[in-house]
Amino acid sequence: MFHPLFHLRTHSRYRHWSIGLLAIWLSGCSEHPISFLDPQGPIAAAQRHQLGVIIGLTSIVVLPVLILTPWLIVRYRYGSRSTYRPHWGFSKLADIVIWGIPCLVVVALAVVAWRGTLALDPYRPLSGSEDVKPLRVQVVGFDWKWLFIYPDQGIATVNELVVPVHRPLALKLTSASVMQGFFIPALGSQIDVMNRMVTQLHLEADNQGEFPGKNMQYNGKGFHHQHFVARVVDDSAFQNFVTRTRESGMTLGPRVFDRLMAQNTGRALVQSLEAPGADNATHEGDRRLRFGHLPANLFDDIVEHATPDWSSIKSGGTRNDASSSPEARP
Amino acid sequence: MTHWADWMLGRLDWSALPFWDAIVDPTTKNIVNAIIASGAGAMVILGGLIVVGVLTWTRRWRWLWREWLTSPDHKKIGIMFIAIALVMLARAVIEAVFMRLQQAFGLDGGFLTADHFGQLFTTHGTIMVFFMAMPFLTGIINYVMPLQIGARDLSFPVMNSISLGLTAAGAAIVMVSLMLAPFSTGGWSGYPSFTESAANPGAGVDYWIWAVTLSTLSSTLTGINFAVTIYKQRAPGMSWLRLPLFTWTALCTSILMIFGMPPLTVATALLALDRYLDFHFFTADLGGNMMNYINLFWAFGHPEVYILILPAFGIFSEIFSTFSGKKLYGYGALVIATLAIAVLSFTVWLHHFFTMGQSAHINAIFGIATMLIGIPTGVKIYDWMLTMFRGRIRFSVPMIYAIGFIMLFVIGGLTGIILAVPSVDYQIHNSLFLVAHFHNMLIPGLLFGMLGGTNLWFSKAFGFRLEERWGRRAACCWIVGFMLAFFPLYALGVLGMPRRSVAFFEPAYLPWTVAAMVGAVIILVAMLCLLIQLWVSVRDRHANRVPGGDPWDGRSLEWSVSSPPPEYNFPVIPEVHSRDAYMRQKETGGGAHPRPDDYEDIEMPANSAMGPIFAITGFLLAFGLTWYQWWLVVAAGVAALIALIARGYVRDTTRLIPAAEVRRQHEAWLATLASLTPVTRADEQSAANRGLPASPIEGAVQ
Amino acid sequence: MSHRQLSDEEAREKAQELRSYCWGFGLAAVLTLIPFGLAAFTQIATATLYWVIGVCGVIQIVVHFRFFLHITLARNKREDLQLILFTVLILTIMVGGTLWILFNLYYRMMPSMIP
Amino acid sequence: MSSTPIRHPGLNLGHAHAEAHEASESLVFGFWVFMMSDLIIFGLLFATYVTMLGGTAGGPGPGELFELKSAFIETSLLLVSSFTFGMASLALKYRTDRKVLVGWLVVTLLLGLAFLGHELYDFHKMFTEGGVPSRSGFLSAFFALVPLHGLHVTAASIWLIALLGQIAVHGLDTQTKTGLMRLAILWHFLDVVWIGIFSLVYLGGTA
Repeated sequence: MFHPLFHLRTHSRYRHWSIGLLAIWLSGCSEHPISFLDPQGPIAAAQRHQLGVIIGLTSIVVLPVLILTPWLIVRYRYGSRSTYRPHWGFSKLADIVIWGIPCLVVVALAVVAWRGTLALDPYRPLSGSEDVKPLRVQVVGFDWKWLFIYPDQGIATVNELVVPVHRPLALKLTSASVMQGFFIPALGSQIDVMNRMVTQLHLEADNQGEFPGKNMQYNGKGFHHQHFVARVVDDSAFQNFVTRTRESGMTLGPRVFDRLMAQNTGRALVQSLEAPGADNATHEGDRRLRFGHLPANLFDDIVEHATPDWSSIKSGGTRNDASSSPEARP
Repeated sequence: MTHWADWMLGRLDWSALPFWDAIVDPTTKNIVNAIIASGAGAMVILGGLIVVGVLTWTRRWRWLWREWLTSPDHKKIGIMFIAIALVMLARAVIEAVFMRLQQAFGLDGGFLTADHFGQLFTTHGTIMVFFMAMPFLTGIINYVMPLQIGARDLSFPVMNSISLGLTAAGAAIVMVSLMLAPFSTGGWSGYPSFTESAANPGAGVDYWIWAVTLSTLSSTLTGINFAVTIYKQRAPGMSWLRLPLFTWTALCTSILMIFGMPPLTVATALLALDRYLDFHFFTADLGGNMMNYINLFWAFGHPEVYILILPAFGIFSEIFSTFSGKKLYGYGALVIATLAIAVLSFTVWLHHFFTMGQSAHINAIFGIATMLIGIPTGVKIYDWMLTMFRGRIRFSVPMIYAIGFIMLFVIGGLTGIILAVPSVDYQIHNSLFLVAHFHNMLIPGLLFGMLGGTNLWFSKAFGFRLEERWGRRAACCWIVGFMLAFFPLYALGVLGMPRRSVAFFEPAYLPWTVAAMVGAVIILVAMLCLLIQLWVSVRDRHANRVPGGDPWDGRSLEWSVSSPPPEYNFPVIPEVHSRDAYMRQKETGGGAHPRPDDYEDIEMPANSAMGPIFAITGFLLAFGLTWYQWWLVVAAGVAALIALIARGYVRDTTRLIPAAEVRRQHEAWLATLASLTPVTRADEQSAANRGLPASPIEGAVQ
Repeated sequence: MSHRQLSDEEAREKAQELRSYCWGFGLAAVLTLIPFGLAAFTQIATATLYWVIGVCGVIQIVVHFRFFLHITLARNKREDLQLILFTVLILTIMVGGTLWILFNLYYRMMPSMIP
Repeated sequence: MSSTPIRHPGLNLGHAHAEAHEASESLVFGFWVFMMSDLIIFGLLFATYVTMLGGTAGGPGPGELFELKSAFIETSLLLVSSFTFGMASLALKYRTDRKVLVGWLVVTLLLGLAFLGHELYDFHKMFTEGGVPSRSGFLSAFFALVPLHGLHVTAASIWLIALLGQIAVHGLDTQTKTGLMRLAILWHFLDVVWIGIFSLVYLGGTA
C-alpha cells in the first residue's frame, strides 16, 4: 500500500537543500536542533518538505508581483514617454490569466494540503517496522511544567521525555490546568492539551540527541519557563533509564501531586520537594524529576478530576502493565 | 463606614494602583515596572488635564458640545472616530516598542515582569483591533462614503453618534485600566479557561470583556447604519455597478459587521455569565468546555479580519486609479472579488485552531476553503497592477503607501497560504511566524490603507493638503520599520519561538529579536514623522489650501464639492450617469461645476445629546461591572434606558437650512473656483495646487 | 384621528388582509397542535417524532414570515427577502459549522459530552 | 430609490409625505437588518444549547425539568399575542378608530406580560427542583437561551408601553407609526424564535 507519508519523506532530502541551508543559517548558533528546518524525525521532515512545495507553488503568483511592480512604477511614472491609455480598463486575455493561474495554483495547493493533512494527522499511528510496538507515553500539562507518564514501564518524569530512537511514540495528552500547546519542533506537530480532554499525538525520532520541547499556548506568568527536553537515546540507554528510574526514582504521592498541581515552574517544584530523585546530570537538571512509584491510572484520574488511587502505589499497581510490556526485548 | 465604602467601591482598593506591587514588594524589577506603568498612567492624566485646560482657557466647551460632541454630521463623527484611532494607535505602538525592547533583552531576563508583559500584549492587541483599526476604518467610511454616493448623511445620524459614543466609552475603559490596573493578561482573544474566574479572578479580564462588548455593540450599529445608507440613500442614477469601489468595500465590510459581530457578542456574553453568575459554559468542570468559546470567537474573528482589510482594499483601489490617472482595471472583477471574499470569510474560521484535535478531514476542508480566498485576493492585486499599467503614476504620499502595500502584502499572502496548510500549521501555529503573518496583513494591508486614505482625503475634510515631505518620510519609515520589525519574526517562528513569551532561553533567537527591536524603533520614528507632518501641515495650512476641492484630479463625487464640504454635502443632489461620475463630468462638455437652476430648502438632522449620554452611561456601566460597583451599574443602566425611551418622545429632530442660504454658500464657492488657476499634474505636489485640476489629461492615447 | 370612512377598494383590501392574518393564525395553531399532540398523547417512535417536530417547526416559521411579517415574492419585498435568505445562509454556515466542529472534537477528545 | 408604493403593514402616511415614506422605509429596513443580526445571536445560542446537551454533569436533564403543559400554555399566549398585534397593525393601517388600535395593543401587552409571568413561574419551579444554571453546562445553556428570549419580550413590552405613551402625547404621527411598525416586526420575530425554542428545547427535550 502506498503510504503518503513515506512518499513525502523520500523526496524531501534532494529537492529542498535550499531550505536545509536556510535552516543551518537560521539556527547556526544553536546547540540542539530547535526547528523543523533541521528535522530529526519523519513528521518534521515531511513538514519541511511540504513547506518547500507550498512556497514554490505560491511563488508562481507572488513573484510576478514582486518583480513587475517595480518595473511598472518606473516605466509608467509621470513624465515618462510610455503609452498612456486612461480609458483602458478591461482585457479578456488578462482576465483569463489573472483568474486562471491563481485558480490552478490553488487547486495544486489543495491537493498538497489534503494529502499532507491526512498523512500527517497527529492522531494517525505511525507504523514503524513490524516488530516494534509504539512506546506509549501519557503527557500532562501543569502550570508550568510537563509530567510524562510511561504506563507500560510504571515510571514518570517531569520536564524530561526520554525515548528510544527509531521507535514510534504514541502520546496521549491532557492538561491539569488551562489550555496549553505541546510541541517538540524538531520531531513534529504540536497539539493542544486541554483540561478533561484527551488529545493524541504520534511522533518518531530518527536521530539521537536532545531536542527542546515547549508549551505554545500562553498560560500565565510562568509560561516561558514551561519547556522540557526530549532526549532521544538508543534502546539500551532507554532500558537503563527505565531500570534506574524504577529503582531510584521518587514516589509520586499526594504531597508531590499537590506540588504538581500548584502554580510553579519546574525549578520551584524541585526546590520545594528538595528532591533526591532529581537528575543533576545536566545544567538544567534542577528542573527535572523522575518517579519510580506512582498510582495506577494516574492519567485517567487527572482527566476525570478524580482523586488518584494512592493505595495502588504500594500494592505494586505501578507496574500493572509490566507483564505485557514491550520492554521484554533485551 | 467601611461597609459604606465597600458598597461604593466594590472590589476597588489600593492594590489597583499601578505602583502598588513596588510598595508591597520593592524588588528592582517591580520598581522598574511600577515606574513604566505609573508613567503611562501619568501620561493619560496629564493629557486629559491639558485638553481640559486648553478647552477651559480658550472657552471652547460650548463649542465642543455644540459643534462636535452632539453633532449628527457624518463628517464630524468620522473625524472624531479617526481622532480616537490615532490616540489609541500611539499608545499601542509605544506598547509594541516596549515588548520588542523586552524581547531584545529577553534572553533569560529582560526588564519587564511577566504580568506586565502579559498586559502589554493584551492591551496592544485589543487596542489595535477594536480601538485603532475599527474606529479608523469606521471614521474613514463615515466621512467618505456618503459623499461618494451623493447622500446628505447616513440613514441614522443619531445612531451614528451613539456608535461613536460606545467606541469612545470602550477606549476610555482601556485607558482607565492604566490608572486602576490591571488589564487582562489573556491576550486579545481571551481564551478560557485561562480567563475564567478560577484562573483569573481579578478585574483585568472584566475590563477586557466590557471594553470589547462596547466596541462590538458600536460596530454592529455602525454596520447596520452603513449598509442601510448604501442601500437606500444613493443619489439618482447611482446604480450598483456605478458605485465607487471604496463604497463597495464599505458595503461588504458593513455586512460582515452585521453578521460577524454577533458571535463575539455571544462568546464574551457567555464568558461574562461564567465569571459573574457562575454559569458553566467554558469551565473545566460541571459539563463546560472551552472549545466552544474558541469556535465562537473565531466565527467572529475571521470575518473581522476582512472587516479590517476590505475598506483598505477599497482605498487602495481609489489610490491606484487616481494616482495612475487612469480608469480602474477590471471594475467588475474587483466587485466580484470583494463579494467573494466577504462570503468566503464566513467559511474559514477553523484555521485559527487547527491544532485543537479535530479530524484531519475537517482541518483539510477548512484549510482549502482558506486558500480559496487567495484567488479573489490575488485577482485584486493583479487588477491594481493592471491599473498602473499604461498609466501616469504620480508618487504622492498615498501612492507610496499603496506601492509599499502591494509589495509587502503579497509576502503576507504567501505566509498566509503556508499557515492555511494544516500539516505545516502544526509547526508554526502560535509561534511568532503567526504574529509576523497577521502583522504583515494588517500593517501594510490595513494601516497603510488608512494612512494612505488619510493623506488622500485630509484635504477634503480640512481644506488644506497634508505636507508631502514629512508624509513621505513617515511612509518610508513605516515600510522599512515594518520589514525590519516583522521579517525577523518569521525566522523566529520557524525556529519555534512561541508568541507571548516574556523571555526565552535559546541564544539562537537573540540576533533576530534585536533586529526586530530596531524595526520597532523605526516604526516609532514613523509615528513621530506623522506627528511632525500633522504639525507642519497645520502650520503651513494657508500655503497648502485647496479651496477648489479637487487636488488629485479625483474621479468620484466627493471631489466635486468644496473642501471642506458644506454640512449638507451637496447643494443639489447630483444625478449620476456613469461610473467615475465626477471624472465623466469633468471630461464631458457640461462643466465640472454646473450652476443649478434653483435651490431647495434642505432638512438636516438636529443635534442630539444621545451620543454623549450613551458614552457616559456605557462607560459607567462597564466600569461598575468591572469593579463590582452594583449601584453604579443600576444607575447607569436606568439612565440609559430612560434616555432611550425619552428620545422616542422627541419630535423636534430636524433642522431646516433655507434655500437662500444654500444659494449664498454655493455661489460664493463658485466664485472662488472661478478665481483659481488650474494646475497640471506636474504641479500636484507644489503650493500651486489649489484644488482645481487642468483638463484634459495630457498625452493620452485613445 | 377619528373614525374614517374607507373607500370600497380599501375595504376590500382590508378584508383580504384580515383573512390573511386569520389564515396565518389558523395554520400556526394547527402546526403547533400537531407536534404537541403527538408528543403528549401518542407513543410514536422518537425518531419519527423528531422529524415531525422539525418539519412542523420549519413550516410554521415560513407561515409566520408569510402571513404575519408579509415577506412574499413580490418585487417590493425583494430586499427584505434577500436579506432573510442571506441570513439563513450565514446561519447555516455558522450553526452547521459549530455543530460539526464541536461534535467532532467531542468524539475525538471528550466522548462523555455526546448526549 | 424605488418608487413603488410601500406596503409595510400599518404604514399609511398619506400623500403629502414622500420624504416621510422614504425615511420610514429606511427605518423599517434598518430594523430588519438589526433583527437579522439578532437572529445570528439566537442561532448561535441554539447551537451552543445543542452542543451542551451532554453536559448535564449528573444534574437534572431536560426530561426531568421540562413540562409540556406549561410550554404549550406559553406557546399559545405568544401565538395569540402575535395575532392580536396583527389586528393592531390592521387598525393602524386602515385608520379605524384609535380606541380599537389601543385596545388591540393593550390586549397584546397583557398577553406578553402573561407569557413573561408564566415563564418566570416556570423558572422558579425549575430552581426549586435543583435546575439552577450553576449546576451544569446544560443548564447554563438553557438559561442563556430561553431567558434571552424572555428578555427580548420584556424589552418589547417596555417599548409597547412607551409607544402607548407616545400615542397619548403625540397622537398617531409618523414617528409613532413607524415605531409601531418596527415593534410589530420585533413582536412577530420573537414568536418565530419561540417556535425554535418550543420545538428544540421543550418538545425535543421531552420527546
